[in-house]
Amino acid sequence: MSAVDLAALAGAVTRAKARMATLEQELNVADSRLGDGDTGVMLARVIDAMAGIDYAAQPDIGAALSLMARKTATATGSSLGTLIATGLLTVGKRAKGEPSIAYADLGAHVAAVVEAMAARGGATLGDKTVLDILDALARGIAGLSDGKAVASAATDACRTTLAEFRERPCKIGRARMFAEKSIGMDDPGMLAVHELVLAIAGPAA
Amino acid sequence: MSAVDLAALAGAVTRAKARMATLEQELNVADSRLGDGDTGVMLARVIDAMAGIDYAAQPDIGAALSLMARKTATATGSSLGTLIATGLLTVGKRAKGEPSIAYADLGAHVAAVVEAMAARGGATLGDKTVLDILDALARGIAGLSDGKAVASAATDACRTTLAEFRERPCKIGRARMFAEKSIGMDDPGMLAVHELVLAIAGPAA
Amino acid sequence: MKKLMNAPADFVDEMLDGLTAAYPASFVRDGESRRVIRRAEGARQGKVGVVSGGGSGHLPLFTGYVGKGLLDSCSIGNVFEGPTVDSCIEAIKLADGGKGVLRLYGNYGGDRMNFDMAGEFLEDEIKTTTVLGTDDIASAGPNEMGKRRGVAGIIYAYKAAGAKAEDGASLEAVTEIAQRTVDATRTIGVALNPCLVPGAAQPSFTIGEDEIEMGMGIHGEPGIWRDKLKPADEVADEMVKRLLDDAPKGRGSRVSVLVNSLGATPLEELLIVYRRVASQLSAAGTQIVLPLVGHYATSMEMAGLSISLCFLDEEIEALLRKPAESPFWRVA
Amino acid sequence: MKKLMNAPADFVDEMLDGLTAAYPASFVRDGESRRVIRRAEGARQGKVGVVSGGGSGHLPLFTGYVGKGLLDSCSIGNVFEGPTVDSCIEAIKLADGGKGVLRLYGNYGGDRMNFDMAGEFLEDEIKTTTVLGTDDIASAGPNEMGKRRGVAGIIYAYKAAGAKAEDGASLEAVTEIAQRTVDATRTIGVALNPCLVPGAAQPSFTIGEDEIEMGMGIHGEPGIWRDKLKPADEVADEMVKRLLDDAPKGRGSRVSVLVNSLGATPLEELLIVYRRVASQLSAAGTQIVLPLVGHYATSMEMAGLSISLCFLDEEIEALLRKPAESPFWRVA
Ligand SMILES: Nc1ncnc2c1ncn2[C@@H]1O[C@H](COP(=O)(O)OP(=O)(O)O)[C@@H](O)[C@H]1O
Ligand SMILES: Nc1ncnc2c1ncn2[C@@H]1O[C@H](COP(=O)(O)OP(=O)(O)O)[C@@H](O)[C@H]1O
Ligand SMILES: [Mg+2]
Ligand SMILES: [Mg+2]
Ligand SMILES: [Mg+2]
Ligand SMILES: [Mg+2]
Repeated sequence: MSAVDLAALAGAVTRAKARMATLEQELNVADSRLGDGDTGVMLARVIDAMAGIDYAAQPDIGAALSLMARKTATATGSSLGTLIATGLLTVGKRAKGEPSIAYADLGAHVAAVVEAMAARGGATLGDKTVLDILDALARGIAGLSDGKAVASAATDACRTTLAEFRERPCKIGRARMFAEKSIGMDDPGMLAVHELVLAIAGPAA
Repeated sequence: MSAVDLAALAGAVTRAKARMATLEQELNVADSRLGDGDTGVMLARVIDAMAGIDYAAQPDIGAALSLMARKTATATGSSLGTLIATGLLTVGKRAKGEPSIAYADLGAHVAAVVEAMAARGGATLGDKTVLDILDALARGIAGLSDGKAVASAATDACRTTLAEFRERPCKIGRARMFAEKSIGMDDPGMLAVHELVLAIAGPAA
Repeated sequence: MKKLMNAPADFVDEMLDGLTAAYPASFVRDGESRRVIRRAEGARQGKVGVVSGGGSGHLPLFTGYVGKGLLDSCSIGNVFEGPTVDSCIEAIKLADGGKGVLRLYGNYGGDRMNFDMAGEFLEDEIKTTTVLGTDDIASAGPNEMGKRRGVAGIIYAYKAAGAKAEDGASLEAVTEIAQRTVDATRTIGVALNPCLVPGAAQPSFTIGEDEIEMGMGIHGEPGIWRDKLKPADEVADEMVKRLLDDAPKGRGSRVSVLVNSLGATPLEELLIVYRRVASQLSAAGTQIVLPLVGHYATSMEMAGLSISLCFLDEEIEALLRKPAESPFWRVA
Repeated sequence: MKKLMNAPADFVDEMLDGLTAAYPASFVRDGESRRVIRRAEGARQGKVGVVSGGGSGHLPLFTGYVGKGLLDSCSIGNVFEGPTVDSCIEAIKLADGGKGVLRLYGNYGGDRMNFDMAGEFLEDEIKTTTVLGTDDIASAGPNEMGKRRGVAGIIYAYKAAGAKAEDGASLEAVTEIAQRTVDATRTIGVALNPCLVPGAAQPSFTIGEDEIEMGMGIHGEPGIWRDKLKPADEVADEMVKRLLDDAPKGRGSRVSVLVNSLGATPLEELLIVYRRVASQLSAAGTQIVLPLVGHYATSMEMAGLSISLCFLDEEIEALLRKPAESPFWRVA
């Protein structure tokens, strides 16, 4: 397999949903240290909504991603949820009409997601948000076309970035006043990406 | 000593106040089972106010008792507090101008208190209230003129009455709906009289 | 249980200072006891006075309903204790406009004894009558209505009697409408968590982390049953059923509803319950007019709510619609 | 932490059903999303629209301030989540009277993104401007004012902008006064106990039985310090000092004060604190006008309170005094 098709997308959502069973609480705890403690509740609801989609019935991968964006936007107006919707819509538009997304193109799509999220949310790289981990992910998998290589590069990039940023202060959002206190803590959005990438790519890696 | 004079009254208040250190909480607990849980807080405040009186400076025992009534009425508007004020005022008027109250007359005074309290509060004997224990007390000490005899008759009457009424249902006030549930529980007002009589008469008995 | 307060003994006096500082145009603290709140403009000559009183810890009850079309004055006791006789005497005097004064307060022993004594002291000076709030259906059976405690529903009697007095009615007429409104009002409460009397070592009752108590009184007096927390609709249904089963004979089909927070229960939950109460009442062929949802009679930080129904006749409804003006209840 | 609710997923929708059932003359639930509350009478042609929105769990904020002289409509998110883009689009459309719409809401990431997107979707149809509530002085330093979170003090901007719009002012003028009012408003909160998001396994934070946290956000965002419970006067003094130290340059001597319960904290405690705030402000040569004490912006059953100061200029004061009409804030 050298591309993400509708079946692969459906599989990824299924694995993400399974991971949420325990990840929900872990994310809430991470967010309650720095923010308002709801990242997990929100994300579980969003992924539930995604899991309700009949992927096989979608005309193409772009349409499926746009529908995921729509479901997300209907399910929540939280920061992370809105950014996820923005990201999904971005790739959905880029892959409109395509049956699948080649692994080799994945990096560029994720880079476009980072750009769209930055434009929407106003954060910049280095602020310790989802942007940083997605940016590292995009760069890590750029050009790789082998499934296993993509999976292991993705998990490596996430692992390294989460660990690296853990020691840095948060610069945006609700933890701003406590920049120093946030040192040593994982940003809940980054943690979510890390855990979900591991859950999705793990079996493949 | 065959009478209650100002010094004896002061001593009784001192002993009552000392007893409140632990009795306050016991009465709150008893009242929270049947009522609103505040008998102890209220009574501690009332006895504190009584302890603030300079008894030696009072012209006579009647005046002292009337002043105690006044202090009580200023400190609280609770049921038991108001009944205590009523009772004190009753004896204060009866003993107006007297230097002391003879032990032999004590029973009649307490009987008058019961009558005044019943008129004010609308309860009747048998309802399981302070009235019942005071009534037993009045009858128990009626006519006795020896200090030791009064003390031991008083404590006996209180002990017997508290135990007897424990097995009966409350008929007035906040526990009315739960008449059966109140069986086996002490009425907080009766318990207060019992404990204070023991504390005051104990040393004499 | 934490409280933002200073010395517990100063709780009531500092609260009253705050009340008059925040609403100087509405409330004046008066009397030698300093435990009376009266209307800023004073008693109106030629109007029947309406006085209430009770223990502190129930704001906006009782004090907060002093105002045009409502109460003239209010005596204030310590937290959960009746008002002292002195404060009752002063409240009655301050409400007197020469046409007599109605004493309208909740049916509790201490309150009753002190208002009674106050009336006796003043009997040569001021003509007084008494109506007791007895709306709590959980506190005594229908065969002992007169022994029921007064809770949130008393505000309907304040409103009706206050409006009638404002209209220039006689003491007899004001008393009659107050009694009629009490007779037409039913309340039941449900408690989720207790409150703490300032200075007390413990809350007045304890309740399990997953339990509720139906019928509990506003001072934590024992209720009808204690059980696991249930869905709001189930709780609301039981409360409505109990209220309707207890409805006055020959009642009409129009009611006012009060869904009242006991303190900590937020507006979101009140509205969820109100929604269900409204649909149950409408299913029972009852029409709601003038609903009230919010903090009307609390027990400090107690969690839970009460539901009151005031079964309306034409006159009561008309009086409830008349203007009233207090910071906590305004009808334009 | 117990709640009278049904399925957690139905919490917001059932709350909104209750809101419209209780106040049908004030609020209509509208939009395909069913997550918009608008004035019952609809948008007025020729008037600038004022729209707000935000997560649920803060009643009466935000929805409760829809009404004459205040907001035209409001989009409503899930508990403590921003409103969805669809609900923001619908709220803006329903507020549009042909003269443009001000988006006036608290500075939170999700709210901002969704209101921004909504504005972009509608840019060919409706002219919109944005003012963000940024009154929480504990959420960012004075050098980063624009990054502060919006909390209870936003209601002053609702009032000023709402009154200005009612007067027929242009979108620019309404926007300007809203921004000016935000710039003139400072809030700080103190939390005693947490609240629970419906369905969540645990409260969003934990706090010791004898602790308070100064500066905590309305969703439980970390504050400035956590320490033992202190006397109310000491807490009030620190809050007032922090607010005055942060006051806008060149402020006048007149302020409005809002002492707001975060939910479970009862009116008695608010008044005790208000009393001290008033005396401290007066000692600082500041005159209080139009004080507000009560439940204005809550976090469900969270215990604690916030103090807001709105430093008045002539126009803001005049606008605060103009009529406003919602079930939760009425100025006659
Ligand atoms: N403006 C932003 N830009 C990029 N990422 C953001 C932004 N705001 C929030 N995030 C991400 O979202 C996470 C918080 O998500 P969530 O808890 O759902 O949002 P909320 O703050 O609305 O409660 C943060 O950990 C961060 O990674
Ligand atoms: N009407 C009454 N007649 C006689 N005793 C009464 C009456 N009401 C209350 N009491 C006594 O007072 C006690 C309760 O006192 P307290 O807790 O101070 O009153 P409250 O009911 O005002 O909280 C009861 O245990 C009972 O003995
Ligand atoms: Mg969050
Ligand atoms: Mg009691
Ligand atoms: Mg009591
Ligand atoms: Mg959130």
